[in-house]
Amino acid sequence: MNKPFAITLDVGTSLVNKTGSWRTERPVYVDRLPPCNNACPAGENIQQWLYLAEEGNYEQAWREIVKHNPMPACMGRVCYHPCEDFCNRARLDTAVSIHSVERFLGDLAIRNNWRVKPDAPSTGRHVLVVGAGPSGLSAAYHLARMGHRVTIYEAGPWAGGMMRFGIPKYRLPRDVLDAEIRRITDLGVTIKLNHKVADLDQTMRSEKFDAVFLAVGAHLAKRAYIPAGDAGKILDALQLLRGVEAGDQPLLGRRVLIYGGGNTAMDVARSAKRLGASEAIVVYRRTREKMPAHDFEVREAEEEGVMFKWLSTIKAESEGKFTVEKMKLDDKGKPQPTGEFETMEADSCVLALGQDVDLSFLSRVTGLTITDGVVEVGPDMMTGRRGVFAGGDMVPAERTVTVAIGHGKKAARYIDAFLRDTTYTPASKHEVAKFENLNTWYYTDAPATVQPALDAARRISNFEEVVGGLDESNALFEARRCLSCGNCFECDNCFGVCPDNAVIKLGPGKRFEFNYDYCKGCGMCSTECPCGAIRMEPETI
Amino acid sequence: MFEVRIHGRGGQGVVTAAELLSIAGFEEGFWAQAIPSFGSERMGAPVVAFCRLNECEIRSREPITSPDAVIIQDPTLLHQVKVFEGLSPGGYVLINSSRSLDQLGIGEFVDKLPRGHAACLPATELALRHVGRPVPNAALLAGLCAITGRLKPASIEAAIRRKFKGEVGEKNVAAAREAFAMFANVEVKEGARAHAQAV
Amino acid sequence: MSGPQRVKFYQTGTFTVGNRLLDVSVRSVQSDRSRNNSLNSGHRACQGCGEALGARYALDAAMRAVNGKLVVANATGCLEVFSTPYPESSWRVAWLHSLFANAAAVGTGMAAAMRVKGRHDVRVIAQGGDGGTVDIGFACLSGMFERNDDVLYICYDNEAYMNTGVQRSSATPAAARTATTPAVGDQPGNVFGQGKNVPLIAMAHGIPYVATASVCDLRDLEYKVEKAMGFHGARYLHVHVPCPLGWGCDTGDTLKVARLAAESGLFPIFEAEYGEITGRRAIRKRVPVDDYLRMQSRFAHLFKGRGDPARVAMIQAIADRNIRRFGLVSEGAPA
Amino acid sequence: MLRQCEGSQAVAEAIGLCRPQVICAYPITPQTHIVEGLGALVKSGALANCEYINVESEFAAMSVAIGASAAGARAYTATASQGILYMAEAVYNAGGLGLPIVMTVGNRSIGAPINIWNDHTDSMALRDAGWIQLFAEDNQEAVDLHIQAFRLGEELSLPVMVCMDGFILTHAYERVDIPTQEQVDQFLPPYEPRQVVDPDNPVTIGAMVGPEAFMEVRYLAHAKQLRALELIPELAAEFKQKFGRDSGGLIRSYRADDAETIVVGLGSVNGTIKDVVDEMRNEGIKIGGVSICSFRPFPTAALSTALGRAQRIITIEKSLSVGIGGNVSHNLRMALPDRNTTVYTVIAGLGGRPITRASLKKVFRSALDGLLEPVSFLDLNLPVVQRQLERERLERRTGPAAEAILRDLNTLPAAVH
Repeated sequence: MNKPFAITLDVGTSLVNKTGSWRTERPVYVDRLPPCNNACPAGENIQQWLYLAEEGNYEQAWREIVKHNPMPACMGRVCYHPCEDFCNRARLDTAVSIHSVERFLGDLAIRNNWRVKPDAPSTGRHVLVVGAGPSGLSAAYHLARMGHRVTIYEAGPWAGGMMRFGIPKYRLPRDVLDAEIRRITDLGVTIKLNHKVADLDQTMRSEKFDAVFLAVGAHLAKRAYIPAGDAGKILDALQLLRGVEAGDQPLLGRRVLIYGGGNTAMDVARSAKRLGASEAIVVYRRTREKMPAHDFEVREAEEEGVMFKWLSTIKAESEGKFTVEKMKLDDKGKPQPTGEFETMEADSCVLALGQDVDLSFLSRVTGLTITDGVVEVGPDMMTGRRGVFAGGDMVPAERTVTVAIGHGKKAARYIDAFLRDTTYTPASKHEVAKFENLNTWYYTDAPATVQPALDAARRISNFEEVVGGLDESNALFEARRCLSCGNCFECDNCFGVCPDNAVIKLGPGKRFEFNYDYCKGCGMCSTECPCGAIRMEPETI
Repeated sequence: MFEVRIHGRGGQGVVTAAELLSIAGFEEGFWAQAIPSFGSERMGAPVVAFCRLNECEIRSREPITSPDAVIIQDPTLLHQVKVFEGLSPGGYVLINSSRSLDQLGIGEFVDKLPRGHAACLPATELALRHVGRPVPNAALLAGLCAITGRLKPASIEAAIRRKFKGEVGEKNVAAAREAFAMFANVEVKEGARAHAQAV
Repeated sequence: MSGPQRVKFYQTGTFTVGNRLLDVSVRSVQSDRSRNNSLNSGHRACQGCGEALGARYALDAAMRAVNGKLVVANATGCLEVFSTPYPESSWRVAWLHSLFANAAAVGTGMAAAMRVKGRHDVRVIAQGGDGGTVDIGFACLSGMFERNDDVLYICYDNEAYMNTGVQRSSATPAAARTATTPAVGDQPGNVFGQGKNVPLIAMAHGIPYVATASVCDLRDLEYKVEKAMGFHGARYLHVHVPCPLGWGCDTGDTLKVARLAAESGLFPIFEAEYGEITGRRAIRKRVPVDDYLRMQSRFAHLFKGRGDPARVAMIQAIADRNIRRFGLVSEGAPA
Repeated sequence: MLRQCEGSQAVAEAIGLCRPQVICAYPITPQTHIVEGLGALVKSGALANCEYINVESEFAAMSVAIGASAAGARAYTATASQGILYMAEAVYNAGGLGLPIVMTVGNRSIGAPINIWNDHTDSMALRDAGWIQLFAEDNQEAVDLHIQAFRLGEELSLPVMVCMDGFILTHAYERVDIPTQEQVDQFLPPYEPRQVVDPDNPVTIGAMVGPEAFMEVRYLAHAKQLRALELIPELAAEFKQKFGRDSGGLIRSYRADDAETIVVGLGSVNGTIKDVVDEMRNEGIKIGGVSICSFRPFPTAALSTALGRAQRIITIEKSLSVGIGGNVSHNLRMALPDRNTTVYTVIAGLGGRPITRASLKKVFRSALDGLLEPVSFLDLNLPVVQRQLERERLERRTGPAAEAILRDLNTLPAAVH
């Protein structure tokens, strides 16, 4: 058509007008560190696996977890999920129940028998791991995936460490634990049970280990001095829990005192109920608010009928009568004795005051530094002795299973570098995605799903798992509650809200690009990005 | 050229009368021109229309100021409007009235016209009887034919039928025919002061 | 509101432009890489222009709804000026601009032409700003409604004459400062008049479909465009499109300010069929009008110094009345 | 077929034969009978495949026509007087966009004071809107010009205004030959637009054009009008060949070849002028007439030839360019370069004032005698205006002039009582 001059124009011709020249600020896509990832002791990329899970890519999601953590089914149960404490969603409604999704994925993997394979060819190097607890298993797993041969020496009859001896079955069913350990051995890791390392140097020499990772944990119960008429009435928590694990029926009696305020105290109190005690009373020197045990453990214990005696210390025992001194908190929140005493009758008392590391086998290893009963390690998890690395409860750190798993991973990376004679440099961290970076308007109101729980009456009669798993729809729901803080999740908002069509959508999984030829720098994409993945930066003039 | 001026009131069909006359003229092969001179007048206001008949093309479009015939649809206009202004000395006058020219008080004026050039016709009565509504045009145009002899009754009837289809047309034709008959009865051409009486 | 699909269980529900978890057929038009881009890049609208965005939203949705068989009449105004300076056009639809006041009538003409040419597949949209719709183009608009011509008229309401430099229109809200309603004297800004609610006036014509929408709720807007294209006869869609320049807000806050207008109740979002209200978009997180007003320098005089709480209260009363009148807060929802 | 019928009815039937596809109508005296006639044709089905839109204003009428035409339909409307001013913006727009809309203007004066009768002020007010303006001399020509107008407009992609005098033509019953559908179809092919709003081949029409191209756009519109100067006579010739009669063209001369005095007019007044020319020729005066059919484009060259050796030219103008005199004479001087011809402007017939043969003859004679003022007003009641001018000289607040004049004319009491 011969179009009338200037009256009729061809469509879409304004593309020659590059309005990008108007811009004084430019949007850039950024990746910020999600607070959950930042908080995860195991260094999991939580947001990423939630992203995969919310689309139903469960296996991919699981594989994302096991890049960092070999035991999702266990961790989904026993991790105290600091990730959830930092979850930005908590400020919107409630935190994403990350652990329950992890558990769902972990269970699914067990059910479907998903396996992992080494990611690298065999290096021919051989690493000794001492201790088959979470830290040792984690290190062994990662090293194996890196192509190294790994042998774990475990002094006890079972692998699992504190996961087995410290955590009751009702929190971590043993078939789950066994399945995840089996996945590690299937990867090629050898576990030698009942194999105590007496002389590390000798063992390394004789077996030609190229490196060693020490992860013996902290299995010596701390004791408090309690003059007792009947020493048999006082036992420690590990002793009790280990006995239960071995199938013993420790004689606790009807009325049991548990002395301590940590998670172990809760585990003991709840186990005591299951072992037939009609009264389990936690005696703690401070208040509930000051108690180190996690709130959910306390809550579940209360539901099961565990009682608490706050601001009290046990001073002595005589003929089933425990002398208890009342405490008061000073200005700094520390308990101070009051000189007021009372008497509590009980059939037994379990001390849950913490554990120490059994360092005896290291006594002849030179170069180690031991401070406050734990082995000093550098940022690379290496001890003062070259080639000897350590992690878990035996090094200075918070003593949780997840921290231990993280230590294992971290140590494995440095051990790998050590073996390859290279340097491992951790990736620099992005800035943390703050709640203020988000545009929460776009998130649907969706409070967390409540995991099913056994009712209290049924719980205390056996060691069945208390907290149930999510079914698939619930797990999806939870996964989809993730705000994807700081990282593009392809919601298309930038693509949609740009008045200048200056955002290019690259297709599924490929995110977006700005077309700076047309972007006028209005900033709408940045304001309307739900997850704070776009930053406006001044144009250089 | 034969020029007719029609006086009436809005709503009485003055314009239609001129149009009918022009159609009748056209039917007989004349060049005819009907022009209303109306505007924003409403029902009841005095209005005027013109009709020219000619042997050849009519080019001029000025209003008719010196008519050859004047039709007055409403005798009440006689004393309000200069209905006879410019009427040629040999012109014709036809008034819609059941009264006589003398009774209308214009006997003296029409006496100046040639004999038989002025008449009254109770056209509204005829219309009411035949058509059922006070539309005097058909009868008046028949009367004009009768007193002027300019057009044939058949042409008027044809024009009426062109303008009004079906029953309405026929009723108007009936009114026109009776008007003719009335003039035939009183032989208006013989008397200057003819007065067509209803039979 | 029966409205767009409300999906549960998704981290962003359906508030965002895209949602990869939805079935492709129910994803928004704007999330589609092959969307029409009816208003293309390179147009000369200001940074953060709500009208440019609204027009692309609406026309892209219409293009999808009618399978590309669309012709558009456009009134004079910002939208026309910034999109078609010779020799470039930003439009990717068959588009005609005639005059300021006549878009509705031009639309009527196009619809008549399509009918008589037997092009029953081709649908017509007429569009303009608030000036070209509620003021100068109002007569043509009403005529189009009254005849029930097969045209969807879309008004992009940015509440003043922005093209000519921010003068008051009859869509300018009370107390707003414009170039012709300065913030001086006893009655600063625009008067508290009776208002001129063209959607309600449109409803009074009894036409098949009337709706309000906002650029802050894309899915609602797309749903309404699609719904409107499902009707034949006269239809009216009134879209709230903030103007950062005229309203005095940050260019990146266009949608935010639009959202606050809706969430405060100052801009009620509803739909009506044949003169009866059939749906409303419930307020999700109700905010006081202060939140909305404070974002915009056109209302700055209401907060300067000791402020003007009386006038702010009057504006709040308008919002409250809208909420009552249109039922914008559902029972039991947090107020 | 020859018919005795009203001009408006004839025009309506002619328009119908042109197969318009969209008709937009808003009533205004004296155009109403045309659009009523068309409404009946559409309603009865006699005019098939046509949308008849009853709009709410003239502005909407032209706007609907713009939309329809741009979308590829043959569009028609009609108006008059205040109506064309009310649609003025859209009239210019259609011209600027080059949309071949045909519009009948039943010429009528423009108020205030409000007046419904004929003159040419309305068309003249829009003479520069980029439309072709054709003036019909009688109802036969009005019919014929409409048929030519569609052909002309669509060929050039320009809108065409057919002007016919209100009442004098629109309401006059005359003998008119209405062509057959076959004849019209042979002359006027279906509309093939030069630009069209079509989703299958989308374009942007009506872009904003800045200083860099606006002059060129205007020049091209001008060039199209100049092209019309060739096309109008061509179409008139083809029309004569197909329909057997002279109609349209740029101008028509009447006994002007040897005329020393030539009277120039637009529209129906030419008939009256011809009668006067005949009378005066009979008296031995070398007088003739030239009727301008195409006022836009203005037929400068054709007039230059036609006005030949005339010594004096008298334009009879039905519009007043207030403050200078006549539009026609003003334009006409462009056709008379370097000549000593005297051009008299006679403003006549404003607001329906009858233009009588007697008055014309008087004014022609006065021109022949060299007594005519360069600009004069036919049959102006001089005493009345002089009295009013005197009043205004004496007194600041004389009240409304029109009322005062009516009082002088002694017609006001009749209207009051």
